[in-house]
Amino acid sequence: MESNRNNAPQSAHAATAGGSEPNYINAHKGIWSWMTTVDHKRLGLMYLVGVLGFFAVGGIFALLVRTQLLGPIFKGASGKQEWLFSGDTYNKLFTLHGAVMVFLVIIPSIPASLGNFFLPLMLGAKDVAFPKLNLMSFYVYILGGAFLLFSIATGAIDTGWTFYTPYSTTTSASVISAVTGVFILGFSSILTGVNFIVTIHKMRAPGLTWTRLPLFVWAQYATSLIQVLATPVLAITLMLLAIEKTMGVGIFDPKLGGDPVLFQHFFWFYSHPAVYIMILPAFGVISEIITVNSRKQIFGYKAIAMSSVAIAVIGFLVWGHHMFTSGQSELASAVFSFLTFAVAVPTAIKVFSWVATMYGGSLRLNSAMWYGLAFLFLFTIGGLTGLFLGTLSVDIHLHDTYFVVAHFHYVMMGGTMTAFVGALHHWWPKMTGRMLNEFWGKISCFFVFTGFNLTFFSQFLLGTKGMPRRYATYLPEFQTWHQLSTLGSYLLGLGFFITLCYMIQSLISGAKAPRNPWGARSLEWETDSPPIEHNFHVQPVVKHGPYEFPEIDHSMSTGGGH
Amino acid sequence: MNLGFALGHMMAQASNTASWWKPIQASSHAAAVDNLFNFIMYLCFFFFVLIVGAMVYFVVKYRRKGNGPERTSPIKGNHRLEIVWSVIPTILLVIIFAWGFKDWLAIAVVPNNAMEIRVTGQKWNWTFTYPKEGIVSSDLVVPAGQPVKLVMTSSDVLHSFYIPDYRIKRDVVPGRYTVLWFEPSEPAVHQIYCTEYCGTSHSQMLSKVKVLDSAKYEEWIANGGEEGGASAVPLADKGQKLYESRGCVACHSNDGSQKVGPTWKGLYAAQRKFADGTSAAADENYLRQSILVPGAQVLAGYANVMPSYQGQLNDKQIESIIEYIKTLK
Amino acid sequence: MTQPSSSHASSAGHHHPKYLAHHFESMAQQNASGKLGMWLFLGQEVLFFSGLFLAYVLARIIYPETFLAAHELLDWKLGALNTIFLLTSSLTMALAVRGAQVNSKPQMFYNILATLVLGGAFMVVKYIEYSHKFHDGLLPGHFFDATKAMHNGQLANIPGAPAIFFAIYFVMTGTHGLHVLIGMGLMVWLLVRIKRGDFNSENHVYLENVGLYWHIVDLIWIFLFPLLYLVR
Amino acid sequence: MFQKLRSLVVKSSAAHAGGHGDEPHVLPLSTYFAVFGSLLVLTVLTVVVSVIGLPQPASIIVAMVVAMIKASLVVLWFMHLKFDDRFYSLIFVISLLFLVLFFAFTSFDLLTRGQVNPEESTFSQDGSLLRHEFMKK
Repeated sequence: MESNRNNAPQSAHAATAGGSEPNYINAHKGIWSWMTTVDHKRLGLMYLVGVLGFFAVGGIFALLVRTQLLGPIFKGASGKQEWLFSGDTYNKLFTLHGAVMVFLVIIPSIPASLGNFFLPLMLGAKDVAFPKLNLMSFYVYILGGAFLLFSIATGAIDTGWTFYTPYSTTTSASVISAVTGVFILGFSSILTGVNFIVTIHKMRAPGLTWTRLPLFVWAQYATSLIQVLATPVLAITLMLLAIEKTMGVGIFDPKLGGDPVLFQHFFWFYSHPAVYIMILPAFGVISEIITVNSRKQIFGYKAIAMSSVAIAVIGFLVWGHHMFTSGQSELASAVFSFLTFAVAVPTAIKVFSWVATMYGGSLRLNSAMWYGLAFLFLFTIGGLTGLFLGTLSVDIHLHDTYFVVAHFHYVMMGGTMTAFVGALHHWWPKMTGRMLNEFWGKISCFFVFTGFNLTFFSQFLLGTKGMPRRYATYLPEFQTWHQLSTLGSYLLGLGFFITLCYMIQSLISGAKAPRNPWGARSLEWETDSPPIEHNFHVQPVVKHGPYEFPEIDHSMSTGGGH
Repeated sequence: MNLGFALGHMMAQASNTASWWKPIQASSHAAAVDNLFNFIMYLCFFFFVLIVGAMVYFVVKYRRKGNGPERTSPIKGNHRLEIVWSVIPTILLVIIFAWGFKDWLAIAVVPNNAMEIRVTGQKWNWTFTYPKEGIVSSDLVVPAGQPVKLVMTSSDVLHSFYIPDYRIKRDVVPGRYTVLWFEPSEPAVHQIYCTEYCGTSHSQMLSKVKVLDSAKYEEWIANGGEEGGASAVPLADKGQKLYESRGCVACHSNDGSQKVGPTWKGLYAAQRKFADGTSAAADENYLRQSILVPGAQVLAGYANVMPSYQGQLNDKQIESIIEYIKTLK
Repeated sequence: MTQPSSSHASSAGHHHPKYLAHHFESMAQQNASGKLGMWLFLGQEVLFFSGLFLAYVLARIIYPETFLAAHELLDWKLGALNTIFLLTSSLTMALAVRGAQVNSKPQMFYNILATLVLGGAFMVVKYIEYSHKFHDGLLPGHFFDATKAMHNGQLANIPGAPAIFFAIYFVMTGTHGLHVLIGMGLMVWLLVRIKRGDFNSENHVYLENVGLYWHIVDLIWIFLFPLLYLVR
Repeated sequence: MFQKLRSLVVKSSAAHAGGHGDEPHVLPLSTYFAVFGSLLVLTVLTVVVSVIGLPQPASIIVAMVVAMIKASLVVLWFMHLKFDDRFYSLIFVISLLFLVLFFAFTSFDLLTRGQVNPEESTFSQDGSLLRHEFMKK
C-alpha cells in the first residue's frame, strides 16, 4: 500500500499505465453487454448519450420557438398576416422545450451522467453501492422519456412544464401520458439520489475523510438529499393531477370545490428545490475546474461544502416566491420573500470563494477553464437578477414576464449547462481516453457565451418593458429585442454544434489522453484513461486533500491573509 | 396589430415617455417600484463589476506564463474576509427585503375611497363590470386621479391581470376573488395583458385601460358605457368591434373558414340542424339565445363548449352583434 | 468506511463470503449500505404520503362539516379490525427479523408467513369495504352518486363537497393498499429465499429492509385510521 | 453546524467500521410483546375517545397524539431505530421536518388569505365558504 501513487509526480506526459488490462469500454463486447451492464461508468456514458440526445431535441424546440418570435403576429384577426406556427402549435413547442429540458436534460445532466461516472472513482470505490438499482434507474429514465415522447406523438401537451390546474385538467388527454412520464422520471431521480448518498457514506476509500472529499462529491451529496426528499412530492402531486383529470376529484378544481392555488404549493414544493437539484452539481463542477486549473488550494473549502448543504436545506423553504401574484396570502408571501433572501447568502459565499481561489494562482486557461469563467460571468448575472424577483414589490411588475425567462435561463442554461459542457471538457480525457481539440473548444465557448448573452440579455429588457412570457404573438414595440434574441439563439446553437463536431472528431482521431492531463489530485485521475473495469488496479489510500498539488511551489507571497 | 401601434402612439403622447427598456410611470405605484428597481440594479452593477472585474484581473495577472516551475499562493481561506462577504450581503439583502415589503404593502392595501370595478377573465378576453352603474365594458374605463379597486375572478382557468405602465399584476383565479388597485395619474391609454398562460389565444387576451378626465368619464357613464358621439356609429360596426374584442373571433370566423364554432358567414336566417335532431331558422331570437344560453340548442357536429355571455353583454351589445351577423352574407 | 489501511490490507487475503457483492469489502459494509439505502427510501415514502395527508388537511380546513358528516359512512369497526391486523403483522414482522438475528429458520419462515396472511386479511377487509362503497355510490369525483347513497339509507345530504372526501378516502387508502400489496409480493419472495436458506444472522439485510418497509406501511395506517374513520 | 454534522457522520461510520455494527442487537421477546400490547391498548383508547366524542379541537389532538405515540413505538422498537445508527434517525427526522414545513406553510397560506383584502379570503365573515357562491354557478 505504501507504493500508492500519492506521492508520485503528476506528469502530464506520463504514458498510459496499466498496460494490457482492458478498459471499461472494451472489457466486454456487444450491445447486450451494454444493455445489461451494472458498471457505473458505462451507465454514466449511456445517461450522457441520452441526456445529449434529449438536449438536441429540446434545443430544436427552443430554436423553433425563437424563430416564431422573429415576427410579432401569426394569424391576426383578419386571418391574413401569417407567421410560422399557430397559437396551439407554439404552445406545444414551448411546453415541450420546457418539459424536455427540465425533466430529461438538466435534472439528470450532471448527476446521472458525470455523477454516475465519477462519484465512485472520486471515492476510490469499485462501483456505486447498488449497481443493479443504478441499471434499473437508467431504464426507469428511458421509460419516463418514452412516455413523454409518446405524449408528443399523441397530440402533445400545451400546459407549460408547470402543469398548472385547472388548465391542465381541462386540456388535451396527452397530459396524462406526459404526467406519467414525469412521475416515472422522478423515480429514476430518487433511486439515483439514494444510491449516491449511500455510496458517499459507505464506499469511501481508506483515508478519504469528509473534509478530503472533492467538492464535486459534496455538491452531489446535497443534490441527492434534495432528490430523495423533494421528488416524491412531485410524484404525488402529478398522481393527484392525473386522478383529478380522469375522475374529476376536485381537490384543485374550483368548479368542484377545490383550490387551484394549492396545486401551485404542491408543485413548487418540489420544483423549487428542483432548481437546486439542477444548479448544485454545477457548483461542484466549477469548484473542481477552477481549483484544478488555478493550481492551488480552493479558497474556503468548508464554507463551500457547507453552503451546498445550507442551500439544499433553505431551498426547501422558499417555494412560495413563485406565487407572489398567485393569490397566495400576503403574510405567506412576506415570509417566503424573506427566506428567499436567506438562500442568496450561501450562494454569494460560493461565488466569492471561487473568484478568491484564482487569486495568487497559476491559471491554466484551457477550454474547460474558459467554460468555468463563462459560468462565473453568467451565473453572477443570473444570481443577481434573482434579487429583483425575490423582492415583493418589484416582482409584482416582473413576474411572468421575459425577465423571469431570462433569469432562469441565465441560471439554468448559463449556469448548469455551461458547467456541464465545461465538465465534459474537463473529464472527457478520462471518460474516453482521448483529448479534445483545445482550439475549437475555445471557439465554441466564444460562440456559446456571445450567443447566450445576446439571446437572454435582450430578454431582461423585454421583461422590464412588460413583455409577458408564453406569448405566441406580441405587440410590434417588442420586435427589435425579440429579433436580437433569436439571432443570439442561432449563435448559441452554432456553438453547441461546433462542440458536437469536435467531440466526434476526438472520438475518431483525438490524441491519446494521459492518465492525468490536468495534474489534478482527486482519485479519478489515479487510474487509467479510460479507467479499467473495476476502476483501480490497487485500492487507493488517501493521505491528502483533494486540492493539494505536490509539484507546485506554494510559496508565492501575495500579502493575503493565512 | 393596430392595438400596438395605437399604444405606441399613446406612449409617445404621454408626458412621461417610455424608455427603450422600461414602460412609462402612470400610476401611484410606478415610481416607488422603479426606485427600488434602480437601487437593486445599481447594487447588482456594483457586485457584478466587483466579481467579474476581479475575475478578469486575476485571469490577466495570474495566468500561467512560460513553462517554468509553477508557483502559487498557499492561501486556503481567510476567516475575516469570509465573514465580511457573508455579513455585508446579508445586511444589504435585509434592506432590500424591508424596502420591497414596505412598497408592496402600499400595493396590497386598498384605500377606502377607491371605486370598485369587477373584472372577469375568460378565455380569451376581459370583461369589466361597473356594479353601481350597471355597465359592462370590454375596456377598462376609469377617471384620472381616482383610486380604482378591481375585484377579479375567472370563469374558466387561471389568468393574470397585468398593466406594465402601472407596475401592477395579480392572478385571476376561478372560484375566488383577488383584488388589485391603482390610481391613474392622467388621461391616457394603457395596455392590459394576460400574464398567466391560458391556452390557444393567451397572447391575444389583451385589453386597454382608458383613463378619461372626470368630465369625459361622467359622460361615458351617462351614455351607458359608450364613448361620446357613439350613437352615430352604425350598430353593425359596433357589433364588429365586439366580435373582435370580446373573444367571438377566437371560435367563429366571419369568412366561412372552419374554427371551433360555426362560422358567422351566411348564418343569419339560415336553416340550422341541431344535435338533438330538431332544426330551426337562425333568427334574432335564436341568435340571442345562443349568446346567452349556448347549450340550449347545439348545432349538429359541434361540441357544447361555448361559455354563456349572460351578464357580460347588455341588450344593446347583443343587438349590435346580431346586426353585424346580418351583414355577413 | 474510514478504517485504517492496515485493516484493509489484512482483508485482502480474507475469505469472501458467499453473499458479499464484489464491490464491497465486508458484510458489515454491505449490510450497513443496504440499511442506509432503505432508510433513505423510507424518508422518500414519508414525503410521498405527505402530499396525500396535506390534501386531507387542506380539504378538511375548507370543508370541516363535510368530513364530520361523511366519515359516518365509513365503518370504524372494519377500520379497527384492519388496524389490529396490521399491528399484529408488524409484530410478526419484527419477530421474523429477530428470528434471523438468532439464526432460526423456522422463526423467520413462520413469522413471515403470518405477516403475509395478516396482510392478506387486511386486503380482504379492504375489499369488503370498497365493494360496499361501490354499491352505495360513495365514489370519488364524478362517480360520486348522492341519490344512490340516499336510497341505501345513508346520510341524505352531506354538506360541502362529499365527492372530495371520498376522493381523498379512496386515494389515500388505495395508495396505502397498493403498498400493502407490494409488501405481500416482497414477502412471497422472502419465503422462497428463506426456504432456500439464504438468510442467516450474518446476511439478512433484505429481510430487515422488507421489515422496515412493512413497518412504514403500518405507520401510515396508524394515522389513516383515526383521520378517516374516527373524525370527531 | 458543520462540526455537529461531522461528528454525527463520523460516529455513524465509526460504529460500522468497529465490531459493533455487524452484531445484531437482539431484543428479548418480552419487549416485542410489551410494545405490541401497548399498541393494542392505544388503539382501543383512540376508538373509545372517538366513540365518547370529545369536543372539536380536543378530539383531533388526542387522536393525533395517540397516533404519534403508536408510531414512535413502532419506529423505535419494531424498526430498531432506538438501537441503530444515529444517522438513520437523522434521515427520518429530516424527512418529518420537511413534511411539517410543507404542511405548515401551505395551511398558513390557506388560513391567512384575505387579511388585507377580505374579498380574497377563502372563508367569509360568518365562517361559511365564499367558495359556495362559485360552486352554485
